[in-house]
Amino acid sequence: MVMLSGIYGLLSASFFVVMDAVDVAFTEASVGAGISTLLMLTTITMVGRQEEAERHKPVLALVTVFVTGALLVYGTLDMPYFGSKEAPANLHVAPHFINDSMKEVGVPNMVTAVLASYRGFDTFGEVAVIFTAGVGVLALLSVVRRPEDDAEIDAVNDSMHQQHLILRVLIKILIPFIFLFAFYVQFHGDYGPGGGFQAGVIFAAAIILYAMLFGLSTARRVINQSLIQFLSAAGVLVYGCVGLVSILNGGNFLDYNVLLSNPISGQHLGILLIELGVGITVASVMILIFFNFAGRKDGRPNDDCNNVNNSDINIETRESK
Amino acid sequence: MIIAATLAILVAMILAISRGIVGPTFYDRILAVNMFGTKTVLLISLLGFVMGRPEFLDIAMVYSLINFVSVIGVLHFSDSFDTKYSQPNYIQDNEASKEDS
Amino acid sequence: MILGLYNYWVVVVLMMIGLYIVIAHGNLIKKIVGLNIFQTSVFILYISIAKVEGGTAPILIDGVTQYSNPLPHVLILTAIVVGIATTALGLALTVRIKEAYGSIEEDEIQAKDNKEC
Amino acid sequence: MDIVINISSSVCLLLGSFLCLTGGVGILRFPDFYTRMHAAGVSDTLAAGLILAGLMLQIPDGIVVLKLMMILLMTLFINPAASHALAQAAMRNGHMPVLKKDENIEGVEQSNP
Repeated sequence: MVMLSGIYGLLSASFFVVMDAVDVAFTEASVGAGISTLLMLTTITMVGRQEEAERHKPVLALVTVFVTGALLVYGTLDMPYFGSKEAPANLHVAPHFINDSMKEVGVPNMVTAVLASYRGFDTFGEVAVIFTAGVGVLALLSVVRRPEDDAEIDAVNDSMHQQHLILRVLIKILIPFIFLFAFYVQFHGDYGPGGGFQAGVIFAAAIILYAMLFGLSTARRVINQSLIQFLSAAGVLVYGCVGLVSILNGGNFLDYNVLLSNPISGQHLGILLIELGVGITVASVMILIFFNFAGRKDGRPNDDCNNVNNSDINIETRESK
Repeated sequence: MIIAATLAILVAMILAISRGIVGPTFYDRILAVNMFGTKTVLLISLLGFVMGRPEFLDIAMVYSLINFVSVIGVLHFSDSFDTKYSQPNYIQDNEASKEDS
Repeated sequence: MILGLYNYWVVVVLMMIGLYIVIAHGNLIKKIVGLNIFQTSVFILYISIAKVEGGTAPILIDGVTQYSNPLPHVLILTAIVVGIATTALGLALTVRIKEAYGSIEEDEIQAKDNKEC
Repeated sequence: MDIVINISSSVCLLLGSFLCLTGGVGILRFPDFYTRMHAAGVSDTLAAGLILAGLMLQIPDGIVVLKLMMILLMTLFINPAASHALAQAAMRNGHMPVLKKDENIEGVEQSNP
């Protein structure tokens, strides 16, 4: 089931490519296919795979779904045709963004221009939401790093070394390039697809890869948990501070024109700083979420949920018989 | 020529998906997903050429990376619940080899 | 041509699949999967609205005047990342519910709640 | 010179798509997991290489060729490693190849449909 949801993520990303939404495809590629599958899988290993055989009220649910669906399809009859230029969504602000963003912001990637400059305040809110979600996961699942971890690391490392040898060597080679690519995506976001959100997720993916192959405790020794917590707040703060500085310079909140004497280079600087803040927050929140999920799984080997887990039968293989 | 390659890849993707749905084992599904991911990378690069916008290549690169991460992740986490409960008919055949590992 | 509306129908079908999963399954993880499918259908709705016939990706290059609408792309880009963050929060809640109640089936959780009251 | 490049690119693309198709048929028709993995892994890597090489020949732009090279390198690194990890995990968890057809019902069903 989860594997198919992974395919679903891949498919929807290729769909976005066909629809010309390069940036969205980029994000969906990194998030939908990778991180969400991993999180689902971690949770499933924690809570067990059993499910009640009988559905509750499938008839009622089906009726509801069909009625709602029919109403929605009826509602679409008044919608503009697919790909039409006269659709209301394409008439009001979009031509302004397309025609004037180069003059006003000076960034060829319109998505970045709209994201960081025209709708900067909105994006600030989104980053705050991500930060809050990270704090929520931390509050729900946080595990204390035990002192005996250090002693265990070597033992775990030895036992895992044989089976992961090839992968480990490969990862050691690949990780610097992944980081390099993440930085490229981060700072090339003005000119091509990319930006803070995508770069943050790629960065987190590299660290998650490392944590999976070298063990969570090793990864935690490399990247301190309190450092990540600090960074996830610092990213939001960087974003907010850019806004405050622009107020101090006499503009509106997040009005980058006043950051430097030349409005265009002010915009460039503002967008760069803001994408940096976004990237730091997204990367550290993703790492934080993963560490806490995986730590929860490793940290409580003997409690109830694992016993339940051991006693149930693998649904997927049973179905396939 | 590019169009032909795109079509071939689409057909291969459909075949891989049907293997992913049919199963029968967990590993078959992972294999299908892995193959699907590789095909998607190729598809995106080809689409970039079809549409004349080479920006798509960045996405293809991210894809190959994330595909790897998710396959490794799935294997990593599947170990914890699949070690003891693989298919019964395989267990009977291979008691000895399991004890070795 | 009424077939020109097919993008909305795809969205409606996906949305209803998601809704059905959320309503009909008692398993909390399946509910989250359903919510994710629902969410993706909304993404597809926005992106398909943004597509303009003959337009290309909204990155300025010389010699092209027709671009897709960048605004929905921005909205969805942030929505995807926020979506994964909220999904993670939901999964974390599921894990805690499992630890507290020993089950992630809606009915069993309610039954336990009623017994304690 | 142009014609040579065009023809070689076409040959690469066609060979690549042919391999893609064979890989797809292989993953669907082979009897057990390891043979399927052989079909998927081998044909995937070569097909990816050929298609990317064909694309590289088509475009003179430097940065695009560089990106394609990076994708090719990633594929060459990652694909065999993923296959290796998959096979090893399957083996470690007691999932053995089908050696004789009459031992395993599934294998018979799928090899003689």
